[in-house]
Amino acid sequence: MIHDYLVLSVILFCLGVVGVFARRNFFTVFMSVELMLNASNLAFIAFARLQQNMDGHVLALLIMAVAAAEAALALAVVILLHKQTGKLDTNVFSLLKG
Amino acid sequence: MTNDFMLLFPVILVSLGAIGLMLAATSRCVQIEQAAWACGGLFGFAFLVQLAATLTGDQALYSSLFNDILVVSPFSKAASLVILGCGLFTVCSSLSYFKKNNFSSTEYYSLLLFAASGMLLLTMTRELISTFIALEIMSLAIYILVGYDRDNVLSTEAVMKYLILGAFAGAFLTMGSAFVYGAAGSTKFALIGNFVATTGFLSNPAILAGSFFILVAFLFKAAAFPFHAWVLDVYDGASMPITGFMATALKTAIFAVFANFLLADSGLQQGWVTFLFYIAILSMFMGNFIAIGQNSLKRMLAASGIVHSGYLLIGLVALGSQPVPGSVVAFYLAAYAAGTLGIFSALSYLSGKGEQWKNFDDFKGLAKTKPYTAFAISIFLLSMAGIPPTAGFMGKLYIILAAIQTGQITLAVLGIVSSIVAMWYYLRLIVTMYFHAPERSFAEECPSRIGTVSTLVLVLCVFAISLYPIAL
Amino acid sequence: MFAHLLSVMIFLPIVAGLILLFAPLSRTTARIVGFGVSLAVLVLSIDVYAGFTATGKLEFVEYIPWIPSLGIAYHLGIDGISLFILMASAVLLPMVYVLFGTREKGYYANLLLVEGAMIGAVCAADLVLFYVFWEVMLLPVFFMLGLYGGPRKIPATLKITLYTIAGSLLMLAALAYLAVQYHALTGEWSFSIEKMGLLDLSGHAAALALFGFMIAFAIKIPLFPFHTWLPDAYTEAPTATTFVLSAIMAKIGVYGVIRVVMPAFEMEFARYALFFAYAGVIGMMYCGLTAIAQKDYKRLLAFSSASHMGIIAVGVFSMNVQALTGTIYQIVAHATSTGVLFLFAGILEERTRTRSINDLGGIASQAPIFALFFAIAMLASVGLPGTSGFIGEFLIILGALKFNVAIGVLTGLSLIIGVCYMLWLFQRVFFEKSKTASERFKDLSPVESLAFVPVILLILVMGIYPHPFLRKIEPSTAQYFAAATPVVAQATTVTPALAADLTTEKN
Amino acid sequence: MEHSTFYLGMIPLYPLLGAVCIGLFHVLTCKRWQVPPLVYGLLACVGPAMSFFLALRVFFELRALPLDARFFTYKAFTWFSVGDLHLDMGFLADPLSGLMLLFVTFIGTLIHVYSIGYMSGDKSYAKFFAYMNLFLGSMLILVLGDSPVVMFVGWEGVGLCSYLLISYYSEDRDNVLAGNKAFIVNRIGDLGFVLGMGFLFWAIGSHGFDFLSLKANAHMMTESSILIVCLLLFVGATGKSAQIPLYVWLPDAMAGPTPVSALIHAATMVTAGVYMVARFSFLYVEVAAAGMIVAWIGILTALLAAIFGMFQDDIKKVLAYSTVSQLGYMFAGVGVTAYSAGIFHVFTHAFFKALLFLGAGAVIYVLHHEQNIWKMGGLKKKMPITYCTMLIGALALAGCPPFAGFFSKDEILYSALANGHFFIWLIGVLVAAMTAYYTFRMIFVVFHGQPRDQQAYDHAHEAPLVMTVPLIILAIGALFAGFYNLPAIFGGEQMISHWLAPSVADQHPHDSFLLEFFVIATSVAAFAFGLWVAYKRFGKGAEEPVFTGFARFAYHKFYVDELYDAVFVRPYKAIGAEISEGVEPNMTDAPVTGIARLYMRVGTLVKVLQSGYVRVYAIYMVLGLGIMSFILSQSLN
Repeated sequence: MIHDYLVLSVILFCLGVVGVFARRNFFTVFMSVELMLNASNLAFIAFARLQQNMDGHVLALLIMAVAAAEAALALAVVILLHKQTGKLDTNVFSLLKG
Repeated sequence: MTNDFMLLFPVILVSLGAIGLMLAATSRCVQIEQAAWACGGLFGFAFLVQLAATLTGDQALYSSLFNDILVVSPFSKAASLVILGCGLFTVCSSLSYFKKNNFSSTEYYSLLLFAASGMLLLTMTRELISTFIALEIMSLAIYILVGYDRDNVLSTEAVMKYLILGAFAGAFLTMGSAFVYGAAGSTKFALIGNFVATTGFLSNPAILAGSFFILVAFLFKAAAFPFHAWVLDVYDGASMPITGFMATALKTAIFAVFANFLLADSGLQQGWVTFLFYIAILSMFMGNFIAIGQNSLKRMLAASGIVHSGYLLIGLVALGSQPVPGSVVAFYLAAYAAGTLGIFSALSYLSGKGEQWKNFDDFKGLAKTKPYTAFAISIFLLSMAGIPPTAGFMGKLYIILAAIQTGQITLAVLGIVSSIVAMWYYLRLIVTMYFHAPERSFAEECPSRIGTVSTLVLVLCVFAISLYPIAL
Repeated sequence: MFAHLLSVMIFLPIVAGLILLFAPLSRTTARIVGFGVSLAVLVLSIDVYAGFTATGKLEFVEYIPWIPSLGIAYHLGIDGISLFILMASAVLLPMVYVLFGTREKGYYANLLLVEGAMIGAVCAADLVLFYVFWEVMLLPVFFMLGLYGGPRKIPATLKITLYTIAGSLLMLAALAYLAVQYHALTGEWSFSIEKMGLLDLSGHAAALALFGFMIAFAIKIPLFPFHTWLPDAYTEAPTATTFVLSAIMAKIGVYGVIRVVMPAFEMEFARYALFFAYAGVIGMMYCGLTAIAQKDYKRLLAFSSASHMGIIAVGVFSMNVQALTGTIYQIVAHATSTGVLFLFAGILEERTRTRSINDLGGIASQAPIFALFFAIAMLASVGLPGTSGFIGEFLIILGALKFNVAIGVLTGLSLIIGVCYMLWLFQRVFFEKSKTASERFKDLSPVESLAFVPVILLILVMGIYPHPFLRKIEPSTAQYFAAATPVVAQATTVTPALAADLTTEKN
Repeated sequence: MEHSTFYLGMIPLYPLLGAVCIGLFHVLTCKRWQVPPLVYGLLACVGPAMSFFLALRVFFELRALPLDARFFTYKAFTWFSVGDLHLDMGFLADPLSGLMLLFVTFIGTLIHVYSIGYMSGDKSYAKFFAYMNLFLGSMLILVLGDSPVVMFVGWEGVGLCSYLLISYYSEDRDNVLAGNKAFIVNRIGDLGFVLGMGFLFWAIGSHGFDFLSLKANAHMMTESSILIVCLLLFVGATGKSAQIPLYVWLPDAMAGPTPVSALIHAATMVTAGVYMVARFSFLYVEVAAAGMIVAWIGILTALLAAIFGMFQDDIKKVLAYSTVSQLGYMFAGVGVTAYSAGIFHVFTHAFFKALLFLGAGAVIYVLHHEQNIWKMGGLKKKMPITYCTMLIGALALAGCPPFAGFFSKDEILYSALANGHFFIWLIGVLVAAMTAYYTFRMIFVVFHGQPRDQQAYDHAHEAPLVMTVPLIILAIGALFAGFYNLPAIFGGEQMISHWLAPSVADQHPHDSFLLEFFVIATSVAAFAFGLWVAYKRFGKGAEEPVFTGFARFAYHKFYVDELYDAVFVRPYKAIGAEISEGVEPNMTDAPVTGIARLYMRVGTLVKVLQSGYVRVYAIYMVLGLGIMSFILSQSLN
């Protein structure tokens, strides 16, 4: 029972990971990161159930909050990027290298 | 409970200050300068308080507060001292930096304070939830600070990269802590430690994977080898003072929590020691090789930061042998912080408008026109290179001693070899500054008094730390 | 005589040097200050010399705990071995200020710094302190070489600096190893050089540590094949730097071997001694042969210096009291002969604006006094009896012969090799018809001559009446062979073999 | 001894002080005003004269001592003392050193006097006399030294002075090269000396390293070790005394001023080797083999040099080779353990060879530095005194009875034969004939016949008094020195042999009248034969011959110099050049530079990894993760 949740969360996590380096659009990349966070949320909840205590739930909530904050920041960055170059393709932003 | 607050006083001070400044920023009447001074003053005050606590405070090795969520240990005290000091000098260098670049505002300083409070928390956390929160408080503030120059494409790019990868790593942290929590049933390091001690480390895949993921997250923040790639670009994009702040305070905080995490139970530390071993070696050498090729000072320093993470990892590997756990790491962090901050505070007023001068060749013949600055920079470089009688040397000596004492002779020797390799790019700048004819008159920089003063103070620190090494 | 004499001798020049660096002063003032300070050091050193009673123990000891938790201390003291290097630096350095008057302020400041650092390295009785001074010693050289050096100075600077630091970092690892071993042995932390004598290390790790030390010292000495930084550095460096490097700094490498390596690694040292001795001999011949082919007299002298250092090294590794005493003596002799030759080379360069031997000639007739002094220093460096060079070289050959006949004979070859290139140099520069470059060569001014007279006298006195000097050295060196340490064991395993086939004495 | 021996130390000190005084005086005055040369000349003569008188005193004090304890020493101070090596700066006066002392100081003084005349008009006059005094001082240290090491001090000192004086006319490269050659070749010998001392010390030196205690402890040493030591020391001797294979420097050494050739390269320094062997006689008598080697090397050198001497056309070269040849005799003498005979020959040789050189010097002087005998001729009318004195010298050298050379040479030959070394004797006789031949070849060509260079002849005149007087005195010596050791057969009582007996370990053959008579007869015959041939060919003046075949080969000295040059000098230089051009940069230094270069290369390569694409960075992380977890899984099972 629990294991299915875990398997699911792991799958989600892996999807997120693949998304991060497979996709080039900033939005998509960031959504993949969010996906990973949610995967860990799922895991927390599942484990909380397993362990019969509330810490997991607490953490899940906190993670959501943090994710929201990060999202806000990310959007700000998106706006900046778009303002400056009009593009969101991460490959465009490789001025800093070498 | 009161005692707890007493011990937490610096953190509280800093975070309240942050909020206060943030509120103050809304009103027009507060000048940026005033904010800066306030911020600096706050850091200074907190520093003194912390110092007093360290010197006079109870010598109990661990005094845990909020039923074991946070712990104040000599190590954490030392680390927070370093962090507060970094904050102070960052403010100073920011002051001189913003004489040339005008994108500062009151929030800038409050964000500094936020980041600092996150770091301070991070040094004390003994529990996964609070670790995560502290980490994020710190990171979010830093993200913003990195991208603070909104009109600058580079800094935007930097923050973009940092944000993605940081969040990526953060996700690993959460996943890892999820697994660990799932296995051990608690998020407190101590209990996890007990669990590992009882059930064993390798037996439980959840613990294994979880601690593994957490490790990855830490290594990312510490910019250790396979997870180092972001550091050059981010440092390069961020503004000088922030780069300095990240290079020192952030690294301190991360290694503090890292050490706590590993200290909590020897089981984990033993389990990961082989990995840390290889990662340390790889970080040192890759860092060096990256640094050789760099022409930009900032990138060189970033790369050398990777190398120093390598050394600190040696310190973590040799954690067991230290009289006071983590003392070596803390000392090395202090030494490294002094040197790095010094260079960045010098660069803050040398790099000119929009950081137009940050390559090696831009500093040809600096010694002719600005002998004292050149001298100071040389001292900092020598400290980072670990030449006596600077602080860096003592740090290196301690690390080597600890490594050998734990029987990690290979590690010690490789560390030495890598520092030999590192000599070149530190000396390179000195050679450029002293032995080449000046190509431009460094007239346009007016070294703000505060900048020079802070640099000078840091020079003194470099020597003071080595000559009177606080017996941690 | 007052307390903390050594500390004063160390920090007076360093502080003065730093002040000079930062204070805006004219070069003449700097020169005068430098001269004054170095004279003061000289006076103090004479005080030390007078007060030194050769007991073989450390004297003038100062002990201030520095890092108690690790047993690191500010611990000074000198014995017969360090005394003479101390004296050499104290006596020789004042000359430089007299001879080279037209240099920058930083030049003199760095000279003061390096003097202090070298004295510190020699007086240090604590490994960490020794290391600190050892490294600090290099920095002024780095700056002098890079700032005031010849045309190809920067590559030379980087080479010597990186090379030397590489060595000393290895030493750092090695001394950390020593400390840890000591901690494991006694349970207390200490870096005191004396206490390291209690260790008798053996095994692979010890061998590694030994080589860590040896590489550091070999680079400094320099011992073949670690000498390749030397020709460039010596040639490009301003004269005073070359002088400091060859006359004193190289000796501190030897000193390190005697003081740190021999007592701590008795077993391993004895095992590898022969190997190192061969390195010394080969270096002696290699550099000696190379010298003959040089077109640049400074380069020639550089190689000759390296060649003589080879002999000194042999003396260290021959492991008997004659050789070791001879080594210390030769150290001073070499400082007063080869070092001084570098000063002459500097004068030559200043006045003829050339470093090529082929451009010179017939100086003997132009400048008799210069030629005379040069000749005396040269004869000392080829070890002619009646000069300081002979005593040391003779003792070393004697000792080497006892240690190993082959080594002894090869060491003896230095008698011939040295003479070949030196005479060649002397012929080309001082004899024959004078060339355009040397036609109007100005002889030493009275002041300059006066500056050289003490050294020249020292060369002769040390050659004719060495006993008082040796009497101060011998107790310290004899100590190494007093107890039945493996070194002695090793040494004595050789001796009977030799003695047996020499004498029919049955006892 | 109750009487003070302090003056023993003064003997070498006087000339040394003289040298220092002259040097300082010169250095201080040369800049300001011109000092008349005579001042230096006289100043220089003081030191040697004083030493000579002290030497006389030594001689008489020794005479006064009983035969068995006929020595006394003076220890100036402890020279150095390390471990069980203890050395005093001490001087030993015994019959051997006493005798050497006498004639070294005597001839030295004379030659100083002579030099006043010869060197007049030379620009760096003071330097010359300073060197001469320095030389004499070192020579006296050599003679008086009471331990091998002190002896070595003088040994090298005289080497140095010979170098300085050979390259005295330093404008000319050849002279300087000759000087270098002398110094380096001597150094090769000295290496032998030093190593010899080394072995000697480790054998018995710990019981005291002065000659007396060495002599006392010599019995402890094994045959083999004695042989080693003897041979090594003899290497030193061959260097100093120009024996095979190290004789090559002496002919070139004639580049120096003639008084130098007379004093250093004929009378005193070159005989130091013989003296040293005699000093160590207590070792050489222990092993016959050592003596044999010495003897054979000596006699062969004598032969070789005689052959060369027959074909030289430079008057000083003729004398130089005759010196080498005579030195060969001396070694033959000491080799066959007739030490007193050897020293006796040293003694007589000093007189007549100094005489010959000074005579030649006079000739050269009046002919304005013309040395080629084929440009001279018929000079006997012009300079009768020089002629007579040189004739005496020649007769002495050629071994014509009753001149000095005859007795000493005869003594050597006799003891060679008597000690059963037939072939050494035979070669000796042969060499005697050759000696007579080339000596008189020289005499005839230079003084008889018609002048070959008329114009030079016309300007020729008798040498000044200051030069001729020493000639005369020496001539007297050359005449009568031989009688000091008149063998029994002539009713003499071999004063010198008996005099030396306490300090050298002679092995006297039982005197047999018949044998001795035979030896004398043969050597006289040899002399007569050589003289006759020389007269036949050159007696009535002859033109410069053109050499062919063997003669040509000998004229070029068997091309030995060229051989050495090809075998030793050139390869040495070549190796040096090779190392500095090839090995140093390409092998020794290669690792260092190579590492540096590699390191830069890596630096540039690694830059590529920093591609700047954030995705790539993420991939690094994941890759690292993957690898680590792979390792982890490996470690798990």
